[in-house]
Amino acid sequence: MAQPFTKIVARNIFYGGTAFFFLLFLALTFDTMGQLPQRDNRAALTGELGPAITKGKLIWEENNCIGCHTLLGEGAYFAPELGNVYQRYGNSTDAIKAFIASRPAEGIPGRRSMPQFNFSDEELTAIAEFLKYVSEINTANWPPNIQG
Amino acid sequence: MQYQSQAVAKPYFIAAIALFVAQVLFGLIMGLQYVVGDFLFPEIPFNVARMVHTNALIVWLLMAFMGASYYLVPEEAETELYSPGLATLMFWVFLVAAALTVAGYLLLSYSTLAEVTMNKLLPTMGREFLEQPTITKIGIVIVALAFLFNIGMTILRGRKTVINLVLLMGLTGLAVFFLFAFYNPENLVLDKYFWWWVVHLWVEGVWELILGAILAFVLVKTTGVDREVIEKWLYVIIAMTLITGIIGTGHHYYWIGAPEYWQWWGSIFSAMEPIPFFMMTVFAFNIVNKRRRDHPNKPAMLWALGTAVMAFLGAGVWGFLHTLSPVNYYTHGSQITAAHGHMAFYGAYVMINITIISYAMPLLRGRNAANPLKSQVWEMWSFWLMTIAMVFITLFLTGAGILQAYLQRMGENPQPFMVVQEQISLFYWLREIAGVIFLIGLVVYIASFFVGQNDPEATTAS
Amino acid sequence: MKQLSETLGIRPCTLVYLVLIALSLTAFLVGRLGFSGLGVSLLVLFLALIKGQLVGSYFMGLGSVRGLWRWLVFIWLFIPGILIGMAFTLSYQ
Amino acid sequence: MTADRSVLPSNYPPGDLAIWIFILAELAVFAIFFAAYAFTRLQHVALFNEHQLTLDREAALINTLALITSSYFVVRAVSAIKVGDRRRCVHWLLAALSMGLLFLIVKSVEYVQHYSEGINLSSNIFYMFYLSLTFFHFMHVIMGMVILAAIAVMAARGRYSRQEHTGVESGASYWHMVDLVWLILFPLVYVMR
Repeated sequence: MAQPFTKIVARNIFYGGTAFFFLLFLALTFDTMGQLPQRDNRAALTGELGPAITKGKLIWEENNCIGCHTLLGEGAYFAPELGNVYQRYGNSTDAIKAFIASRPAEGIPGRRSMPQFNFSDEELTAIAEFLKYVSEINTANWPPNIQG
Repeated sequence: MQYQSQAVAKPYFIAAIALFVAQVLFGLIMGLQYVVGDFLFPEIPFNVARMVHTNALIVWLLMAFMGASYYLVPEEAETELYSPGLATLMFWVFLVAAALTVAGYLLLSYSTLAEVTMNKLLPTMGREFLEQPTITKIGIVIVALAFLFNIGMTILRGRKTVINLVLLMGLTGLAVFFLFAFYNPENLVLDKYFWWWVVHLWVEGVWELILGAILAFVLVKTTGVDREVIEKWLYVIIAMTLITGIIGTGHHYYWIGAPEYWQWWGSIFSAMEPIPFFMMTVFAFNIVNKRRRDHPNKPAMLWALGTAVMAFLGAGVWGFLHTLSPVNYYTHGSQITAAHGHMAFYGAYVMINITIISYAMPLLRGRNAANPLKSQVWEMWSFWLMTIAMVFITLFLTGAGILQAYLQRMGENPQPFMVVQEQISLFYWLREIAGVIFLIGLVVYIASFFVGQNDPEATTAS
Repeated sequence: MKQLSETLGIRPCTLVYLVLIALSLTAFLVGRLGFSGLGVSLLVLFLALIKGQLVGSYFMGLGSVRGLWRWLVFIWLFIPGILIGMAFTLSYQ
Repeated sequence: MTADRSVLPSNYPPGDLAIWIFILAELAVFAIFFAAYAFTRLQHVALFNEHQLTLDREAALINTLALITSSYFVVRAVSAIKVGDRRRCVHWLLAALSMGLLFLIVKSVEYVQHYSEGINLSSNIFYMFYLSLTFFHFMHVIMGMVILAAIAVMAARGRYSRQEHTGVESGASYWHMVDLVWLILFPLVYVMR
């Protein structure tokens, strides 16, 4: 006698399994949302520098920084990780600002170079504060070392 | 071609291939910029080339999915398309929107593009793969809704096969999860958490339903195996895909600020993600072995089997390589990720789209079943050129990634990013050479549409 | 006649049910009375594997199946069982 | 014909192949989870031993007995439909469902207790495993009950007979799997130390 194997059962397992695991995913997401306040450094967003950080994120997005860099490991792999750049630059927002401001407009012959974005000082501060905020997110000790 | 309205698929397929060419060309530019840092700087900076590369990929895959749907849904439903006019109109809307967006990327600076398109009203730009201006995103939603309406109405009034239903579920999921592209909170962790609901739940979720449906359709048509058998295995495979893939999203939540239990949930479930791909490979080969006839369109069969194998290798094996959290700790955001991305996208989604194009195009061009022999030979050459080139691209990037992880993250003296990049440049050169071969394969593929067109159509001996 | 064979068919399962209850109570008492130590842990694990095998063979009906399916539950119990046993043994080193 | 099958060894397990593929996948996940628990415990023996004592073993025992009993009831339901006794099949399935419900209630009480103590997935690695494993299993009990309920309804509507009862066997196999997993989970998480 052959093993019974019907389309109806296969279909029900597809629907049932999908619903089951999606609900489980929603349950875990619900728990995650409850835990994030302890991890995601959201206090910084409501603090004194909150508006600067928000503006920094917008500048980060509107200049497509993710098109070359990674941030917490996500993005392009052409330029260094920036999730911990604040620590790499000696816990200094000024060092970050100085680096961005000093990029040569015509690039560096033969080498990868960051474009010159001609940011104002206020914009530079916003980006640096955004990167500082990111560096204080609890990322389970990633990256493994300061080099990112 | 059994229904007149299936013809609307043709422009979609042609535009998809054109965008595929653009994608590969910009890929080569990026590949060269990896080793010749100032190439085309500052005219086309790396980030712009990358945007064109990835966005062209996404748009052409979507175009081809739509073309595939317009082709196979009427045939499955055994009725004409609900509105061929709407389908053609949406084609032009989509194409113009895509062209304008790419022109915007290339001609304007990204910040100017953001300003012109009023990103500040609803900031959604500047996130990986979702770089499109908000207005383009809204356009995509409109096109997707019109498309779903058209397809849905066709299915509603026709025969409701499993292939059509699974395809419709996949396409609906695609549209629904894209809505998370409009959610961009200032809190970076939340931003990233739900960004993956678009990206992961697309490529490791609903897109696989589309893939499964298209593959099943081509197998039903080319092998003559009983539809009942193919459909029940389709259900089992997509069930396994979603069972492992939904919680598998957790493998993106290890290091972005989410709670640490995701390291366990993500590792365990994504370790099982190769299973559905393996099942798909076994399934495809079994069905082809059980074939009741020899279809004269050999390349379509080759692409179908190629999809099953390469999706397993790229998405399954290369995904598993770095999905366990202790491994991912060192490989996250390295060239390993790029290696996996390349082979998975090529193996799963590029190849399935070429499969349906390969099957449908001869029919759309008025042939009985297949292209002339010479054209088929060229197409099969292109298959091997592109596939082998992609295998080597993946291998070289994997080599680069292993070295990168070791030198930058594991060794005694971790070295800075740029220093490491210099040391692994040999791999990037090799990758670029493989990329050129890929381009040659693509040229051969396009040539296969033109060679031997006046020869008689290929037939099988049987 | 058929009726009889079916009635007989349930009797081993009833017996298995009683054994499962007894083994569960044993495992519970071991925990309750505060027994601990490697030997006790491994005994509890062993009893659990026996219970699993009984469920597989009699309740799931794999005991009367030929081929690889017959061993499904056994293999499923065996591999984690060995790993768990190993990990607990190591934890006493 | 039916009698032959119960005497002669068969080549296939009872129920639909699709449900067995599903069962295999589920068992694989649990097996990995169990091994992960055991080896993670190895690095945190004191922590695991300490917090294991906060679990309610009486509740777990009640749940073990509930699941074994319900599994046995399902065996009776299958055996009833095999002789074509639909009414008794439905009754046994309802009895099994009530045992499942008992499990859900007891486990929920435990969860409420943990919740009021502020224990969650992020409290520590032991509770992470304890809650993950038991909650994942908890959801399987719900899933199994949905399947059993659907089968009970269809049995009541006369969908199954002495000749054709694959659906009952499929559901029964899934439910036994849920029971089987708990039989390992219970000693591993609650008792072994």
